[in-house]
Amino acid sequence: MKSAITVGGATNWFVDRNIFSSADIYQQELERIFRRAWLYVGHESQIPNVGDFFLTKMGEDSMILTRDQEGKPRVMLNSCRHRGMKVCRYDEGNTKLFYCPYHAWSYGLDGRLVGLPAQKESYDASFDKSKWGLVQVAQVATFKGTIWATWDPNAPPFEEYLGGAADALRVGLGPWDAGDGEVEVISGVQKWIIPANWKIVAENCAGDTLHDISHRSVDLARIGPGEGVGRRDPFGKLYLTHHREGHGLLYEKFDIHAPREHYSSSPETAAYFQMTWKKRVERLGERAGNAPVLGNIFPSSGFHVGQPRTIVAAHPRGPNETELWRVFLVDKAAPPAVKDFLRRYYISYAGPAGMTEQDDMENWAYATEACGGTGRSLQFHYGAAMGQSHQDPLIPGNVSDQFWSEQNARQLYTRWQQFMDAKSWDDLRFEDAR
Amino acid sequence: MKSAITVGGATNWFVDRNIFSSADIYQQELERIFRRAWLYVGHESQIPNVGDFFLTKMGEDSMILTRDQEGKPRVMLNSCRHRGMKVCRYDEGNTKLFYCPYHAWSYGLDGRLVGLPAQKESYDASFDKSKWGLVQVAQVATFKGTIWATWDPNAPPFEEYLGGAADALRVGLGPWDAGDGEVEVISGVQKWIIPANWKIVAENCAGDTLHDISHRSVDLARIGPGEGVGRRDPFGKLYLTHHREGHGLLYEKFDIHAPREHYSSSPETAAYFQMTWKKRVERLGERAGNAPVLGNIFPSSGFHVGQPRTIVAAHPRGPNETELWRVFLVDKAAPPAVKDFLRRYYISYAGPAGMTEQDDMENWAYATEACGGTGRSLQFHYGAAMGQSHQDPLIPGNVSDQFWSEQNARQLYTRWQQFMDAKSWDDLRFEDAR
Amino acid sequence: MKSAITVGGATNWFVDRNIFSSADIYQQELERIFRRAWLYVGHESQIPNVGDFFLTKMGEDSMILTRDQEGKPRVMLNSCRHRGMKVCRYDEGNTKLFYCPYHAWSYGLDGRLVGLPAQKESYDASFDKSKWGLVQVAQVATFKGTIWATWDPNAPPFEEYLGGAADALRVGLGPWDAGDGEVEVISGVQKWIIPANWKIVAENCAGDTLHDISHRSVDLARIGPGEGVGRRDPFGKLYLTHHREGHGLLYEKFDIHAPREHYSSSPETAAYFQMTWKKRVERLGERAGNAPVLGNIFPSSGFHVGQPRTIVAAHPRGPNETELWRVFLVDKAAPPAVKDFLRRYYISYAGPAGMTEQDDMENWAYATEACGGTGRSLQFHYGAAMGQSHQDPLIPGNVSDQFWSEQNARQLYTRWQQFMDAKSWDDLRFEDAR
Amino acid sequence: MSTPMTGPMNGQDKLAHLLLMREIEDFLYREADLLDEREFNAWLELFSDDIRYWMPIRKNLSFKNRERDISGDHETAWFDDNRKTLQSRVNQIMTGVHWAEEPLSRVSHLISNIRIEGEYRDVEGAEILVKSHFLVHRNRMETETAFLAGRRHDTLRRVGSSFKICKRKIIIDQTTLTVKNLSFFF
Amino acid sequence: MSTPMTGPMNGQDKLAHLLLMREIEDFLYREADLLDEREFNAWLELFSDDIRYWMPIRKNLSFKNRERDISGDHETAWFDDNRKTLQSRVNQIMTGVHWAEEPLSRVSHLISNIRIEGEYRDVEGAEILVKSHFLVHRNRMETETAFLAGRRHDTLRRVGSSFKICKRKIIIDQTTLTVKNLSFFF
Amino acid sequence: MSTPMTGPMNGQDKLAHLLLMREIEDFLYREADLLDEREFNAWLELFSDDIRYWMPIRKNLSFKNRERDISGDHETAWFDDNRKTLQSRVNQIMTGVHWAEEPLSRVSHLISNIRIEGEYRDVEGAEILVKSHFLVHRNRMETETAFLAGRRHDTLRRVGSSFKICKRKIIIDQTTLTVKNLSFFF
Ligand code: FES
Ligand code: FES
Ligand code: FES
Ligand SMILES: [Fe+3]
Ligand SMILES: [Fe+3]
Ligand SMILES: [Fe+3]
Repeated sequence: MKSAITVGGATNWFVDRNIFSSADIYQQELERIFRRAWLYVGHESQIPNVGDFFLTKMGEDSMILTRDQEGKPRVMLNSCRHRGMKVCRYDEGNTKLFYCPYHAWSYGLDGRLVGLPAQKESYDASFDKSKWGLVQVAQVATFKGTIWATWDPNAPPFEEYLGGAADALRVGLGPWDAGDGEVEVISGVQKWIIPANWKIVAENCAGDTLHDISHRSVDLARIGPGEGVGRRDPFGKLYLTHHREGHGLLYEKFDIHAPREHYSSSPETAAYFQMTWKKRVERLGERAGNAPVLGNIFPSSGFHVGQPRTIVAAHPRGPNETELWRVFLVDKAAPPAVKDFLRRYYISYAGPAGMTEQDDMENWAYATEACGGTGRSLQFHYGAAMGQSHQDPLIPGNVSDQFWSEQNARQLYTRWQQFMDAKSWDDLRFEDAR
Repeated sequence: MKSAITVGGATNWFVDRNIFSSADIYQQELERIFRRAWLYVGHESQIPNVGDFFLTKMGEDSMILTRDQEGKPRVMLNSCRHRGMKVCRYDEGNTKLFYCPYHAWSYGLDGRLVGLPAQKESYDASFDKSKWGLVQVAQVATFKGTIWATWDPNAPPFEEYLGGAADALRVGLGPWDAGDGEVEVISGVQKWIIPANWKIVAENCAGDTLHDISHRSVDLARIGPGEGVGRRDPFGKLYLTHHREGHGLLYEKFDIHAPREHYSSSPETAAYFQMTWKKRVERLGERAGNAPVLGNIFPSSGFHVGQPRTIVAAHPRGPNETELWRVFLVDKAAPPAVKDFLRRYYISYAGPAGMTEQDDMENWAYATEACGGTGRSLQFHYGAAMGQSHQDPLIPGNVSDQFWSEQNARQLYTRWQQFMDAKSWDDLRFEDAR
Repeated sequence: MKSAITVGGATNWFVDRNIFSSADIYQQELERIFRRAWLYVGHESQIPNVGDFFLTKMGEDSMILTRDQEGKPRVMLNSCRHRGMKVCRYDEGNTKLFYCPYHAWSYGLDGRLVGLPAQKESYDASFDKSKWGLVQVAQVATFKGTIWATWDPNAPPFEEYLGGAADALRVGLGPWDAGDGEVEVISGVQKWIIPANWKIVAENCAGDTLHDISHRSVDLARIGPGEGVGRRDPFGKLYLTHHREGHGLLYEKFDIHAPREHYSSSPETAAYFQMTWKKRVERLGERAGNAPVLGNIFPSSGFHVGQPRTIVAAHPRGPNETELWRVFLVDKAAPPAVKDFLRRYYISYAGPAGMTEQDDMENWAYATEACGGTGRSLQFHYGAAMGQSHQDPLIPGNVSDQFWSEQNARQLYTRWQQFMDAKSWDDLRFEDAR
Repeated sequence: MSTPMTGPMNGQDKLAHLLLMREIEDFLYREADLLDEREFNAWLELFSDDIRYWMPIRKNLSFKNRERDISGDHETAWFDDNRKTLQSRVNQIMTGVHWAEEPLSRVSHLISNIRIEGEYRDVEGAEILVKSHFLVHRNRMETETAFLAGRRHDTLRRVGSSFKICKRKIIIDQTTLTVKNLSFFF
Repeated sequence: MSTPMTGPMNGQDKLAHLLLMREIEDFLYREADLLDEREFNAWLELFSDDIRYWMPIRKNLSFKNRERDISGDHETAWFDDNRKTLQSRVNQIMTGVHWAEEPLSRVSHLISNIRIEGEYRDVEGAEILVKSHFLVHRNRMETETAFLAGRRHDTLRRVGSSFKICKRKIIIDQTTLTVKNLSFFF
Repeated sequence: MSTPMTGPMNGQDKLAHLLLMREIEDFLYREADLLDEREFNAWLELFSDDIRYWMPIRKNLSFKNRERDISGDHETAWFDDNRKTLQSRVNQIMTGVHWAEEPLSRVSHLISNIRIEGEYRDVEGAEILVKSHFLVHRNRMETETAFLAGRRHDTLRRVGSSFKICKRKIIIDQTTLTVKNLSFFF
């Protein structure tokens, strides 16, 4: 396709609005991006035991995430091979079999076709059941509790795919004390549908520092977890960084010796944070003062590390619609009162009733709408702080000199264009990363 | 078009899922199938008198079925020739004229334009009213009380179109005693819209024996008309049969000398059934033991002969939506109590509140959904009991050896492919049938 | 494109129904008609002061109509140049700035980009703010209080565009006494969405005399402003007239010496009408007896002069949907009781609760529906009173000999076809009008 | 809780108040049934001769102007009927050629949240302000469907053993109506 | 306002009438909760053995035939259940393999406009005609959603300190149902 | 029918019960009006300081797990507010720059099926469990529209001549929300 990106002088970096409204481009995205990329599908804590399953999504498809007899996570298309019926219709549970309600084909935890009425009578010996199991993804990976999958057998291994973003996930998805403890999903998933293109969500998750001002209402209303703060406890100095693989992140740097008084409105939480913070510093030393804040793993798996601690998958549903699935994470070892305080804070911040995310969604929705009508022939502007990045010894990636930069969005669309143009992963892998 | 059917070895008979989701293929179906085939449009008992009318559908179109001055059924597009307004907006009634509310053109029962305001002032003498009547179908046929129509002047006569399925309709649409009495529609039509492709409905009506197991809930709940039965009184031995014309049917064979205790939970109905059954045996002898049970007349006119006695037309409304119109039939001569018992049983079985059909529709809906997304590149499997049919002296068509066979669905899609590929009826008629 | 118009003999003038249902043709209309033509966008009385703004529409786009510092009306696309967000989300108000909620770009009343967070830090000196103002229409015009705009810099000046229809607007949009007084919009706009193609609305506004009969219910119910009248006070003799520019109008001629007893059910209104009528005759003499009644300015800006006095803009929303915006007008100098009586009469006549317009909309909706399905291959008939027009000294344009004529609709579609075929305004302007 | 204007309620007052509430509910539910059963002329009888039947339009305005987002007395409205125009509406339907209602819509009026606003006296000719919420469902032809929700402020005038509605203000939530017409009542 | 058949109401009658109204409301709201909380067998207990649970179909007919636009006693209906078939419906759900309700729908029954039609006597075995309006919301699986609105005519029979519903006529507004099934109750 | 805990009702008890029901209805309808009229701070006054304002999420589970399809006390929810966070929500709206509510939504709360669950004592500080159903309609900007239906379990605490809501559990029917946000109240 013709490039959707126009780059001119020092402040000219434009993206065609029609990639946010065209039905044709959307169909191509499903093929070229969502069937090639690694996608977040769930968390190990959601399927701790053999036979546990959890319904998830990849692109527009309903997928079964389950733990098979060998304890391995499996990701399979939730559609009977006979006539397509959903073989799993429960959001979660534990089972031995996925049983199709239509004509009773049944499948094992590993997706194999195990039962088939009238097999002897009606199917020739040539019928090879092993070929008619549930459709499986090509690769599954786990990473610090999270589970990822890709349809593409030629996609690189997940860590290669992450590239320099692995550090942020490794740190960000672990417990607060940086130890070996587990992090778990608070039971339940917030699922909701918004009238916005998925890329606008992704660009936000990748670190859209300029929209900070849109959250003035929560800053004024002081919804944060500390006395007197706005919507969050204060950050250190913030840095955007991005990776050629398309991922965008935000890090903070701060003085590990300075006092930190986070979560001051909940004494238990503040105490837990002090305790874990101390351990973290013991373990990491100065590196504890370089922390990932949030980020987006290409194409549209977003995460926040702390306030709130959450993962959001933006599942496409057409050019103008996205289904958001959001989970919240807590240290498994945290006291119940701490978990509860955090849970309440998190859902008051993010999700459809999240006071902060509400204002984001308003902007995403009408930015998307503006890509129809006359908007089809216009462009969005991504020219803030072009060409101003550096390398940092403690923050992987291309670190922006400027906080007010659109470099992460530029990298997102650059990578997006590469995926759209590529014939296969051969065109997308980085030689030096293999 | 590229064939949607893939046939390989002895159990390999696949249909591309995308024919159930593609908007393009759907548009072609409207042209190549619904404007060529004979479609069920109503029943004579719905328009007994001159001037009676009944609104019906063909494909997506609203059609007027009426009885003209000569007593002939007419089938006409419900759209004024002037600016398209519906000239009939009542589901049923009796009239002398179809009067257009917009500019008052009016049409006779035979569709002729009879009134036109300002005709003298504003229309030249060259205006030929005879050319501006309502658009009429090419052919109308009646068959055992049912009325059928086709848009195609080159379609073969209806009985040729039926081919070997005529027998099933002739027997199945007549009264229970196989005599000359009339069968009538119970007043009113159940109309409802389901999120399923019309072909999935058709394939069910054509005899999908394998889905019997999906009705376990009604079998357990014993909703049938006899004491202790599941959802129906017991059948004899069941046989699928199909015809090259695309029709699929199910027959039963049973010993006419064995006692039959149907409808045991309603003494009047049981008695009426015994009485008519006796007459039927007197009239038909051994042939009474070979009875059609249900079937589908290509493309999507389905019928059940007994439990329940009903006709359903599956009107397409897009690739993912079908409008079902279901009527129920009773012997005109049956006592009121019998009619009432049957009516209640029928609607508890079929229709949107029908306990049996509810489970069907659930499967149809999600089978259809599975044809989007990744499903677009997958196929459905129709390989049960391939190549296992025989001829039977009393059951017309290709009779399956196996009850658990998908032969009727295979014939449906084979004929579907022929219609989609054919340039005209010249490519579709069977030479030996003319 | 292939012409959608078929012209044969003396009563053969047909338009393809598919131009009312095709999504492709609709997209072309947005480009070739709604981005070229002059469109009604509002009334000066809606933005009397500097900084007043009023949200309006052109085609599918949300547009800001505002009065800039110089007192000039401005018409600008309501979409931030950064990432598209709506910069104005209020139907009306007064402001100094249009402030974007997303990243806080802000724009002046003239659309210029005036504020931009982090401009110094993140935007190179090369960033030229003057290029990133709100997108402006090419031309704005005011005419007797009404405001019009076009996207096309090559469109002719508005009065040239009006051609012979200027007379009707000049007279029709002025006060009843034909003096210099102002006419004002009654505060508020009726906005509603109907399932009809915009052209069917336009054709009605252009003078569809033949549909008079469709309003029999209001004529019977006598909803008019005079005792004993049907839906309006009696007209004089009515004449259709149209202009090559695509506009269609209806005029009436009457004897200025005959007594006029309009608005007899409201004494104040009747008195006000008598008073202004007298002044009008004094001012215009015999010409007062030649008055525009209603009309459509191509493509879809309709107006009624008297009963009711109203302007309606038919904004397209897809082939099957139109958003109607209707305002009502009164003499600014009329006494409050008169304004109130008229306001109540107007909204009981037109708008979604307007007893007359309700029946129109019913016909428009089902005429539109009839252009799908089999309708795609049919045509509408516009053959009434072909070739029967003359010139009139007091009525500009081609005046129909016949009241029951479809000449205005024919001209609408003729001009529509010219717009659809034209490469630019070069193909559309009339040499003699420049 | 609304109270009669007679000061603190004694037992008899309380009973009277409860009976009045029931009477009002019964009146408004019966009214809804008359509409849904298409007894339009009987429905009209429930209105006084000086009825103002009024549905203003709504606007999107800024926070500080939020109280003006319901159009005012002399501004554009959806309905602003008096007895005569209401009667015309009914007459129009009864002609049988009011195409927007031919065939008739099938309508359900769900009335809820009925309460008296302010103090009241229940004597002949006195007026009581009654607030309620509505959900009106309209279905017609094949699949035309609309749900319209909002609030009503009714002024009921005591007339003998019943009431007359002498003012009805209907506050709907929609600005741009997504229903093609308002050929039914609220 | 509906009145007992005992002639003009005295104070005690009035209190009794008000209590009866509350009792009916409470009964119908509890019924709705039993459904929404999926206590189907307990719900069934509210019906008499001779229950007719009936939902006729609707038609588009001309103005002059408007009163026939609800199908009649012996015509096609959506539901026309007796106690036995109602029990079958419940049993079917309780099998856990009724796929149209597996997983179960999430349903809310909003019942409003409750009133007694006509005069009544509240004695053992006596029947009271109670009219109400309903809005039934059904949501299931991911995004399957339906709102169905209409009216109910219930005949309540006094049985001890409670009622049995012995006839329920459900009048919906839709002709062509836009919901794929009616696997839930009204 | 719900009864006071004082044993069989005498005439005075009955009247008190009826008055209490009316008082509860009036309270909840007034509450709805405060929201719909955007008197958010006045609305907040109806809640106690220890309020739990809670809307769990829903799940699709198998028949045998159906009772767990409402998320639990310590699971993810849509809302789980206390007095402070509720106040923040109101404050956010009042800033005039809460874009999701600027311009403000136009909302109607239809509250129905109000009944007391269980026995109760109506004395100072006592708590009464009140169940109701809701239909919340939200319309904003041009055509953004949502209808959300469900049930509420409110615990009302008697405080003087009025109540404070000290617990509100909101059970909605949707699993996947089809509305872009929940920037309004239930
Ligand atoms: S669709 Fe699964 S068994 Fe047939
Ligand atoms: S559309 Fe029928 S007369 Fe004009
Ligand atoms: S979209 Fe307007 S400032 Fe970013
Ligand atoms: Fe944000
Ligand atoms: Fe079946
Ligand atoms: Fe008209």
